[in-house]
Amino acid sequence: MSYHFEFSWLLQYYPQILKGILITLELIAIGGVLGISLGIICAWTRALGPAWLKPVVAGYVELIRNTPFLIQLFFIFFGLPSLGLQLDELTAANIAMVVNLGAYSCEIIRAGIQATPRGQFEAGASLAMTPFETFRHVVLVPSLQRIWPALSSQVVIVMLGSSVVSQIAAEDLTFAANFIQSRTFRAFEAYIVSTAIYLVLAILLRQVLGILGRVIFPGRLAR
Amino acid sequence: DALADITSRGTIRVAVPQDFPPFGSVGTDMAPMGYDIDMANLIAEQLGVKAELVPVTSANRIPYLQTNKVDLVISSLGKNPDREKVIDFSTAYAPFFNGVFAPAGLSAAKADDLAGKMVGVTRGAVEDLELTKIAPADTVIKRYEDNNGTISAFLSGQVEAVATGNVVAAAILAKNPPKRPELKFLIKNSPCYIGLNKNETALLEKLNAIIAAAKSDGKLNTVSQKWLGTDLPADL
Amino acid sequence: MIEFTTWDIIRNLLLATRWTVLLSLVSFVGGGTAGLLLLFLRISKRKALRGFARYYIELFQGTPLLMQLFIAFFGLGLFGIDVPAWLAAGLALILWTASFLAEIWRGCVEAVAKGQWEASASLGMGRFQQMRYIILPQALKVAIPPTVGFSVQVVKGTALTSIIGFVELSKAGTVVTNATFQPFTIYGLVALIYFALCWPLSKSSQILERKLNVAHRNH
Amino acid sequence: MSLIEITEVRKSFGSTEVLKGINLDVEPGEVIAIIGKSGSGKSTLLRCINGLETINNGSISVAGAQFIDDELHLKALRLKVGMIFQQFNLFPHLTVGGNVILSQTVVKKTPRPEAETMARKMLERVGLGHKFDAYPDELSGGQQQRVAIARALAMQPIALLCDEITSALDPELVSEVLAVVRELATEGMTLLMVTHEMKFARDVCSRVVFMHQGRVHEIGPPEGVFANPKTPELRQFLGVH
Amino acid sequence: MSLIEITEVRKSFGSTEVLKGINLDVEPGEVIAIIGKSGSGKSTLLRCINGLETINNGSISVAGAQFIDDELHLKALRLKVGMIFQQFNLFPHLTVGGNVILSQTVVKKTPRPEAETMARKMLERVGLGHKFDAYPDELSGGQQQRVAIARALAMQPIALLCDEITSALDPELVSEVLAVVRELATEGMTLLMVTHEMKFARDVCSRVVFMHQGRVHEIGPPEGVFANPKTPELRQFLGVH
Ligand SMILES: Nc1ncnc2c1ncn2[C@@H]1O[C@H](COP(=O)(O)OP(=O)(O)OP(=O)(O)O)[C@@H](O)[C@H]1O
Ligand SMILES: Nc1ncnc2c1ncn2[C@@H]1O[C@H](COP(=O)(O)OP(=O)(O)OP(=O)(O)O)[C@@H](O)[C@H]1O
Ligand SMILES: [Mg+2]
Ligand SMILES: [Mg+2]
Repeated sequence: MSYHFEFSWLLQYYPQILKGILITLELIAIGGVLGISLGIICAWTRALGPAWLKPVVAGYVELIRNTPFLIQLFFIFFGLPSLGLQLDELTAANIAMVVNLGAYSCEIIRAGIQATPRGQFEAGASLAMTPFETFRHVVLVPSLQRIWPALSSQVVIVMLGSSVVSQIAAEDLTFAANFIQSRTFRAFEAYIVSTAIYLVLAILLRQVLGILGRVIFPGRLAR
Repeated sequence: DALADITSRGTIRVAVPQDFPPFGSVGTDMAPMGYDIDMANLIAEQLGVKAELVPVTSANRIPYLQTNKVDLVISSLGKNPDREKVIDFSTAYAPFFNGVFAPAGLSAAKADDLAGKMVGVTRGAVEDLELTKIAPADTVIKRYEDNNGTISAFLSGQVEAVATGNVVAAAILAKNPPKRPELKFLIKNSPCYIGLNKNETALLEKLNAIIAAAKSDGKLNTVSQKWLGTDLPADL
Repeated sequence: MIEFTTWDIIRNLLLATRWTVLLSLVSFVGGGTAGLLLLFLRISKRKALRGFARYYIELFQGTPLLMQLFIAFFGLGLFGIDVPAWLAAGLALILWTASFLAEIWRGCVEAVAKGQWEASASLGMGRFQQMRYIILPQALKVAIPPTVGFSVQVVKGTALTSIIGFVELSKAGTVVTNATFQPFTIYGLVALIYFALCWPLSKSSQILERKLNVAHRNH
Repeated sequence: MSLIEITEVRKSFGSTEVLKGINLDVEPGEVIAIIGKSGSGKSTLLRCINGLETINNGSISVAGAQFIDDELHLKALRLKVGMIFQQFNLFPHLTVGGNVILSQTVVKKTPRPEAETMARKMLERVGLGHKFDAYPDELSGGQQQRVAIARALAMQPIALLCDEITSALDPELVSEVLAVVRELATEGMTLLMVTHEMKFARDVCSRVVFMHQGRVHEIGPPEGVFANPKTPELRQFLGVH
Repeated sequence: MSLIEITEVRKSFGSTEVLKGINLDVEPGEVIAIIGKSGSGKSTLLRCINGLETINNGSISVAGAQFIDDELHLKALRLKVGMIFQQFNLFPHLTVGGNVILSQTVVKKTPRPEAETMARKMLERVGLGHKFDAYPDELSGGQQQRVAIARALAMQPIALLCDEITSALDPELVSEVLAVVRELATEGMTLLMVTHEMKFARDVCSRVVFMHQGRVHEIGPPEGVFANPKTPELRQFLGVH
């Protein structure tokens, strides 16, 4: 092999990489928390909500799940300004993440709600809880617990997918890699380093979500 | 020896842009065209071989070269010391007049006036390298993946100004957009170079000879007239 | 500058869609085969094979597909192996698809009752025979909806092959945008074509799932 | 006026009529056993009283308030009538204490400390004070069912509906649950229970209702019903010839 | 030499020893009932004989061949010894006929027509010749269990292991399965069965094994074991005082 790997640029560019990692983490933290919250609201609507809202949510979910994330990102960043809504690239990226994860987690969480034994709804009802109170206090947590592994995987997938936000100049980890390679022409080194960091982030994220799951769901599920 | 390979193969493989008009874009049949493409054909012609054009992006053009998937990169490359450590550059083959453009309302006569302003550039392009050098520290430079991102960002108002080639700005103007980019100031005439792998002295010398010849016999000037609408500057 | 008519735009996008479809098919068929192999490793009795499959899946699910494509194309080139773009794209997509399908299918295999393994074992079947005649036919039924559902991700994933030079649908969108400066029309069309490709897949996955659930209740 | 008045109640699922005109009045403090073959409509009747099913015809009133199917009336009704299920239906994500506290704080807006005091009291009453912080899956079936009883009692209902609450239990665990119910009965709680425990029904209940094909086929004090079944259906059900 | 020789077999799951040195010789044609409390290791013993569990110590040999844990020996063993489970474990994606044919063609490489003839014969034998093309979920539990027996018999084993094969059946279906087993016994099949049907064990078996805490606690002909239990544990298990 004639190519000589050379990582000395790491010394000069590590602030960019650190910043990139932080922004990627910020994206997934905000996207994760708000996206799953949105997913819960949508899942409730689709499973138990008012009839007129169901098709609206269904349309949103189908639209997002069947088009590439990049195209959604472009519409939010380049398209919304023409409607008078100017967003900076980080906000746009965050919104795209939330909207994307919201649609995916909606479907996952809905499956969890539908797998809830009927008896849980009835027990809630017979204790005089309203349907919403039953959902909020009785159904929701076990449903999330049931689908937590699937949800965790989706969060990791969305985190890896977030690499395209660099296209609207959001300075995430991929942006850092591209920036460095555009200055130094050391694309291999830049991509290898960023790939390794993504792998570590993915593994860590999975671990953190696993631990988080054990903390927020202490009881075991009824079969 | 790359030059020998090229001659024995009978084709020269050249990485060209397809998202950077007028240096490289596509026609309605999706075939590449532009200054860089004409340059590639010119070189092939002079070498007596066929040109094989490989469309590339700013992210992958150098890996193509390094993994020997192409022989040359003619992709409006700018030069800097870091880059020179990795690949070799020919003499300049094209001028690049780049400047900062903005709507009429914004006043910026020189680089220092960009303080606190938001300027869009295409990541890794010549103007990115130059603007990064001369802009004041508190200028916010937004670097988009490709030219399209930069222009869209300008047109949608995501940035107040763009640094780009004047031909690019002219192309935007021709479309009669809501925001009309006006030249505020020229950054620097920083020409484009052909990139090739290190230690290919024979090829490099041959290239430089071809470029020099094309400059003197007016062929390069024709290309410039065709795509940039002006004569080659004398100092190139 | 050359003017693109609306028809030019649509024609070029549709031509590029052929690549999207072809790449999707290749990754799906190849990824399915490789995924099946990987599934066998993943549930093998041999610890080393299981471990290999686990790390493989961890690696391919834990890194961006974009980077995998880059490394498959250029990384091998660094070692002097000249991989043509179609092979690299196919390879990376297949390996990536396999890692997800193997994991999806493992869940389906584990959903088959333990008694089925034991009953077939006590009839003298070997592990491969058990898989072939008893477990897979039952797992297959459960596996169809999530598998079809995942194919949507594959279709969208092919967009990333532009990094190694494929002018498929989304790359064609970018290129045409650069020649026309009409991002909204073109990205709108691109989104529409993706939707037209993906939505039938999503929908059929949902319908299959519903059918299966009904079938289950009848048992 | 009776505590629970069930008048001409009819209930259909689709085209099959499951309750075909039920009349039953329950006085305060009565303990009523409902017996009958599988499919005779016992569970459906209890579920109608608790508003888990809407009736097609007739009326049900509890403590003078008629049952109307809107959120407000339903809530008022369910505050008066508790229900316990065959499958326990404890909330798996909450501790035993949490299970008993939850509906008090959510529905009655009882402040948390008071709700907790009440929860401890009710858990003591079913003999499970020491399991306050355990999760449901750490308990035996009998213990889970007793928690379910405590959870219902904590809402201070005036009547309790029990649907085969010992059927899902291993034989050795049945008696601990029945002991709790027996105590409730002696303390004067109004109870309507579907049960297959004939001996228990005979010992504890004031009246026995035999349901057959969606109707109250025979009704009376246990001595009468068990010793002198009048109809051939009840005789067959009891296995006396 | 006995048909099945079990010598000093020990089996642990993790740190708990479930079989603590089992010795048992079974002669050809013997019908042996294994009884004992839940958890005493009955199922584990059968599963060890069939190689579904690997033993930690001791030896098991069937028809002179010692049990070794590799695929080839396992297969040879399982061709000699069939097993029937409490949960039937029919293959739901195959017809009844398919269930009985499959292992013959796959394992023994019997040509399909012969395998089919054998399948029909065995299904006739358990009284289900007419269900050849039905799917398992169209059959009652008793019929399913009889198919499972036919499936095992089609492999022409020299012995059959039955683990509580009637426990998952509704009471009215138990007798049809036991009738089939009784017939097998009279035809001279060697049978090892875990069962709770004491009357059946008394009538049909040549010997009864009482297992207690992982050991063969008492063994003998049914008359002896049932009429004169020697150990207090067996007395307690049988409910005689
Ligand atoms: N949600 C429902 N939809 C349709 N039919 C139902 C529904 N619930 C009950 N039924 C039917 O109503 C009839 C009475 O059911 P119910 O559960 O009240 O009987 P039961 O007396 O409680 O029987 P068991 O002793 O088996 O619990 C049955 O035939 C049952 O199939
Ligand atoms: N796979 C296993 N892992 C761990 N422990 C096991 C396993 N299988 C069985 N055991 C334990 O081994 C002991 C004996 O189990 P076994 O199933 O042989 O009992 P059994 O006599 O068949 O009881 P039953 O009458 O309930 O079927 C039990 O304590 C059981 O918990
Ligand atoms: Mg019932
Ligand atoms: Mg057992």
